[in-house]
Amino acid sequence: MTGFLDFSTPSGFWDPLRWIIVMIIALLISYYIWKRGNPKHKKGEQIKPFFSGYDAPSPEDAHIRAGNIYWGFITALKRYYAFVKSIHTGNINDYIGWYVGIMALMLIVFLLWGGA
Amino acid sequence: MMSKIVRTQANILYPLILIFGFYIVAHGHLTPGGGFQGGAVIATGVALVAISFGYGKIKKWIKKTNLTAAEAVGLLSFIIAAFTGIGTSFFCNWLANSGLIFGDTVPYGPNPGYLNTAGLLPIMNLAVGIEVLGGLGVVVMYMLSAAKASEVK
Amino acid sequence: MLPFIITTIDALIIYLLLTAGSGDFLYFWSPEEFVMGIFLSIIVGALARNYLCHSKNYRMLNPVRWLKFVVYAIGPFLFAMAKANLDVAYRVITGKIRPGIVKIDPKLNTDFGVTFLANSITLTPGTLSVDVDEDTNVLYVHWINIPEGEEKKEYADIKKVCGSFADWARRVAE
Amino acid sequence: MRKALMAASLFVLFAALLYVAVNPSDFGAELGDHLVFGEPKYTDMDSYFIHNGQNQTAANNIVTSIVFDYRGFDTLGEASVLFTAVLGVGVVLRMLRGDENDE
Amino acid sequence: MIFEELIQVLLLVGLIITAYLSIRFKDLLACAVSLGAFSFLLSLEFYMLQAPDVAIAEAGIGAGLTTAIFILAIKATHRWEVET
Amino acid sequence: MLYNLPYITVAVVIAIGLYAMLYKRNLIKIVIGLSLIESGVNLFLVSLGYVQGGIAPIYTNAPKTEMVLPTPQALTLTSIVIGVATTAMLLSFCIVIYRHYGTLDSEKVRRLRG
Amino acid sequence: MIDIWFLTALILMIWIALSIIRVAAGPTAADRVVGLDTINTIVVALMIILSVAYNQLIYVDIAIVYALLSFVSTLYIAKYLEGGF
Amino acid sequence: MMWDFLMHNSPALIIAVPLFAAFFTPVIGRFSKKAMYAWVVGAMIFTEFLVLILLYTVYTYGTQIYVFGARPYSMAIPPDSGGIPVRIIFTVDSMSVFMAFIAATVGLAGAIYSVACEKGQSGQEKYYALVLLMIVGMLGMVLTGDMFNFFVFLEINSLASAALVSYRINKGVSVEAAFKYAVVSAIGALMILFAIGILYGEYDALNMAMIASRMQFTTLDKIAMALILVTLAMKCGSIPMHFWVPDGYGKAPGAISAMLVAASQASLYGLFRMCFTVFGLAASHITLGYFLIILGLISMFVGVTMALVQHDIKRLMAYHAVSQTGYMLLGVGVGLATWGTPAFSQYGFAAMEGGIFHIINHAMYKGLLFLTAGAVIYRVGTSDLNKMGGLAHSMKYTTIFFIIGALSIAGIPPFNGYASKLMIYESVYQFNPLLAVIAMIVSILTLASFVKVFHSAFMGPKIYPDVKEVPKSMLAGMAILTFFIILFGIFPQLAITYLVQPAASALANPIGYISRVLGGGP
Amino acid sequence: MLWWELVIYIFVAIGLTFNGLGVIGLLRFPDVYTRLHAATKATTFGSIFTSLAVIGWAFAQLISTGNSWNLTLALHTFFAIICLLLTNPVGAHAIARAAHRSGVKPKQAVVDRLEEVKE
Repeated sequence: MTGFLDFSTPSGFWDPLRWIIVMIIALLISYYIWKRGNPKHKKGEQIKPFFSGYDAPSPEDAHIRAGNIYWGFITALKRYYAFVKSIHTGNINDYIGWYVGIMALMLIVFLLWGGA
Repeated sequence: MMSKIVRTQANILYPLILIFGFYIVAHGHLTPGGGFQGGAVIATGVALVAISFGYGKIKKWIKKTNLTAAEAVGLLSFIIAAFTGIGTSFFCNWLANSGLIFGDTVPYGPNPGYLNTAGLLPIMNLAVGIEVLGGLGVVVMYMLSAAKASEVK
Repeated sequence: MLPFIITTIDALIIYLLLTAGSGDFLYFWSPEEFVMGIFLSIIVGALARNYLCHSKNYRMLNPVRWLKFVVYAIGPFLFAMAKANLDVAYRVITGKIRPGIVKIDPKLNTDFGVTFLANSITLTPGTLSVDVDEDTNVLYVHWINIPEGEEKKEYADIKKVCGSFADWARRVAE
Repeated sequence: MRKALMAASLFVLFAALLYVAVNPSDFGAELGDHLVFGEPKYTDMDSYFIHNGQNQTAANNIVTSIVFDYRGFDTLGEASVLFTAVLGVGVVLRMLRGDENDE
Repeated sequence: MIFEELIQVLLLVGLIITAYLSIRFKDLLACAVSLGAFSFLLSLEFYMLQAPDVAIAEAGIGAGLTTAIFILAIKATHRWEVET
Repeated sequence: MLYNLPYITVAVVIAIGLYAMLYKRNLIKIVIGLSLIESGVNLFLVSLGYVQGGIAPIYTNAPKTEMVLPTPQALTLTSIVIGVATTAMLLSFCIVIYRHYGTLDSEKVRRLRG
Repeated sequence: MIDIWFLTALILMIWIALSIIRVAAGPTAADRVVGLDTINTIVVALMIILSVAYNQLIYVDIAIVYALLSFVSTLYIAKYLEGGF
Repeated sequence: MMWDFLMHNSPALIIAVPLFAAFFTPVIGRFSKKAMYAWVVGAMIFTEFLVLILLYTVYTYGTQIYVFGARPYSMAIPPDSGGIPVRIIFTVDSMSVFMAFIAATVGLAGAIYSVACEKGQSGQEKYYALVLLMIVGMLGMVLTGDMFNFFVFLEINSLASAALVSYRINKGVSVEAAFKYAVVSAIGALMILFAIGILYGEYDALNMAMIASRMQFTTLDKIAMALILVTLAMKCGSIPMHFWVPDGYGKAPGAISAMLVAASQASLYGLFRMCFTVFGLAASHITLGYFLIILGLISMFVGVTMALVQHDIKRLMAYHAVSQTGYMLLGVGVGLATWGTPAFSQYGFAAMEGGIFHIINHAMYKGLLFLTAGAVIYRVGTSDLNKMGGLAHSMKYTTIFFIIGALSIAGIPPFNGYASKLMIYESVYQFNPLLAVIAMIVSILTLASFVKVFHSAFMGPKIYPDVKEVPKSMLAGMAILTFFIILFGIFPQLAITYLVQPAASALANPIGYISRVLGGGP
Repeated sequence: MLWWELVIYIFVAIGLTFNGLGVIGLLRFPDVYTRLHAATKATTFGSIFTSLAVIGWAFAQLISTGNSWNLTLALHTFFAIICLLLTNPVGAHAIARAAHRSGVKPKQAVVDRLEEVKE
């Protein structure tokens, strides 16, 4: 039952409009839940978070910089990254070398298995 | 600035190279040559006077803006000449064998060559000649200015 | 205006030289070639007038000078050139050279004259113009076989260096 | 390592280029068609140009008639390449005039 | 036509030699000179292959202007291949 | 009997150019290598069109014999002008790089990496 | 007659090949330029000879272009050696 | 009358109008800057209009051909030539016009965006002329049906792109990037020219259809195929020949990065065209297909993992461009590998559709992301993510556009990235489940890295207090691309029906292409 | 053998000889200046003579066949000679001057007046 706006995929269809309708309904429900919250709460009156007795860090310090995001992921893949970064030398000879190398490889591949 | 002898000789050679370049451009449809080759010859003439007089002097005589303008004019006339055939198709050589300017017919086979033939081709040759003259000339001038700047530094 | 006309006519002559034999107009040229030649010559004249007539010196317009030039070219010049080549052949085969750079003062005033002389010197026996003084037109000449005693002098003997060329240069160009 | 790999690939490419130039089938091997200097295999397009170019474009120089008529569009593109290069040189060397600007 | 082919053989050998020379020298100016010689010989080769249009273009653009541009670029940068 | 010799020259010249581009560390040397490759390709195109005993495809005052193929010559013309355009641009890049980096060594001209 | 022209051209070509030695060997850049200049001059002669050998007079134009333009690259190199632009 | 004229001559006019505008731009720029902006934007709008006309024509009447210089314009084969095309022929099938639409749209957005973004720079008339020439290069590459013409437009595209990459002489770094790009693309173009020479020497033809119909697939053809395909794969930025992509994309001005995406995709089009039309009838589909699939897989994975660790905003996005190119290669590669087998109609065609749909989606959202990155750099003055923060407070519209682009690239419904990715997943899953899993992992990592960008650039405390919203023309440039993202996101079937499906079927039907040119079929 | 053929042979022989001498001189001489002597003078002279042979051939053809394009051939060859004569000495002068300025000393020189001036 694919209509005009339905988007037929290899194993079914996908209707963005229905998805949007569902999303809007979900948003309405969440808005309703949010509305049921405590209306008397005001900013600045809340209790400060407790950091083992230390002061809470300022927003500037708490903001994680880009270089530190996904530190764990990168550390886990350390050897992979060491390899990949060693490839990206930034040397123009290497750029051409990769190009010529792949071309040589593909020449061999196409000469061996290229024909129909 | 090179020596006096080179400068004087460049002065003598410059109109010679120019007229020879224009000869090549104008006879592009008869003899070897054409817009690119003739334009390159003329640009080499510009390079000749540029090197013999030095950049400091030549930049007052041969202005980069003029060369750029020549290039733009050549390209515009080329594309307009190509565009005039749009009634049938883009780049249609409607002027050939039409009896108008450059519109004579040629007999088949070897012949001494007649200037008044080939339709749009001589016009395009001229346009491309002006374009290449401007383009290569301005490249040489830019490079000279770079060399001069390194000299100053 | 005069430079423009000179350059235009100059260019036209060269153009007609290049296209001679193209038709039967005036026995040699077809009318289209003539029209095209004039058109292109005017362009060249407009572009190159400040170069050909850079020195603002119109001495070379005199036909007598052209005649002298032709006489010079097929007379002393060709002879000297042949001599020069035999000389070079001799030097090449035997390897006898005694080179050095000497100074000559041809006492020429115009740029064209000194260019003329320098080119003649370069193409003729045993000499090669290396440098020229911008103000005094003194030529520095590389001489492949300096005669004994000539290197002591401040100015080399102009007759020994280039024969009668300086006179011819003066006759043609000044 | 890096240089050795480069040398190997350069060698393979050179072998391919040599294959284009010298075909083993000249020496008896069965490896298919190849180019022969001086004897092109098909010439139909070019003989069309040679035989009809003079009539159709009224130009004696067939190369010019190809450059400006049959393949005139290439020439337009090629003139644009020159224009591009001139603009590129101008853009790059404009720093020599002193108006350098940072991002 | 043996002479013509001998000329071509010599010419092609000369082309290879100048091409090799133009990357061999440490002096970039010498490389530019060799490249100029290569271009001129290439122009002659085009001439021999009956391509006069290409020969003119190569003589004018390839040999004249490219050499000039190379020399100007070397002037604006550095003459020797390995900088000390 | 000029057995495919131009093609072999083409192969050698292109290999020399590629060698320069792969192994030479000076940027201008790399541009020279590129220029060599371009010349090699031009020579290849022109020699493709050669016909044994042919003359140039120009009818002006031509003797009546076979003609060489004109299309490769037209292509080569285009290719030559493209080559000079590329060379000019690359050399101007080299000039600016030298002014900012003070070097043309490809081992040192690599601030962009990683 | 044709063979004579080709023979002449062949000998000129041998001279060119010899001049390449100077381009390769010349100790200073100026020597190489002299070699280049020699090559150019001989090539002009060779082109004129070949145009007769091929019986194609229009080929002489190439020789003229060559003679005019080879000079320019020589001048550029000389200018470099001289210094100052 | 006018309509007929435009309809018939639109393939020529699409090239002629921007070229004419480019040649005239320096002249106008000398007199008035404002007139130049109007001229450039007007030319781009007119080009877009012509592309739309061509789109309509091709969709209605089928493949169009335009023969330059022939009388009349539609006569591909002169009657006395014995059945060979002698002139340059523009063969515009649905795939070509699809790519032309992308190029013109991104070019229009880039031109409008540049008006404000490059206001302070010198040499603007050169900049705009180069922009127009670059668009000409892209359009010519995708519309032409002639090998050598393809090479010429490839050169225009490469040189103009390289010159534009170096436009901001940023302490030489951008010139370094431009040098690398120019060298690599120049050598690639020369190799393509060499391959064209081989093909010409064998078959004495330059027309793609003619070469395809005469193809005997000797060893020389295999060499030519390797040269052409590897070069085009390099030009479209697939790993491991992608090194110029982060440099070039990362250092170009904002609008140019967006247009470079479209330029790469023109090369991608060339790759597909060569694979399917020129060599497709003779070569082994399996080898070619796996060539594309493996390149695509490596590109996807390495690209996205390299993107994760970058802290330069544009370099990060450039690695994402590499990664997203992998999706297209994967989709079309699966289609190519199954071409001619029953599996093609089951899922191979759908994979091709997905890959091709991803091209337009990628051009739109990656273009949008580059434009937002350019906007951020325009206001902040640095491209280092470590020094940014809190821009959402002051650049609200840019933030919204960035969110839309980021969600779209990560494949979050209802944006367009989701639609094409869904197609690719489902069809590739049937081919080989592992590929689909890798594609999904890559998608997740993409989302992760854009969360990183969003967090460090737009969230957090205000570091730059005096930053304002970017000028209106920059927002207009972004809005054009956003419009298409939302349009194709909410109505994907629209794009599939009118753009993607005809394109994919045109690509998969080389016989039709050849017979259209050589005069057999419609 | 006609007389004009003989003339042409002689011209060609002279040209080849002098070109060869120039090249040998180019290879044998010790420094730039002396090499320039050989290269400029001898090759210019030799090239002129081979070209003169061509001109002679062209005129002979013109007389025997009456084709006007032989005149064109002769004139173009003449023009090429003029170009050679105009460019070659100046090129040699430029090289010599540049070599001297770049510090190449003339070998075996007995006197160098230019060096004295430069100080």
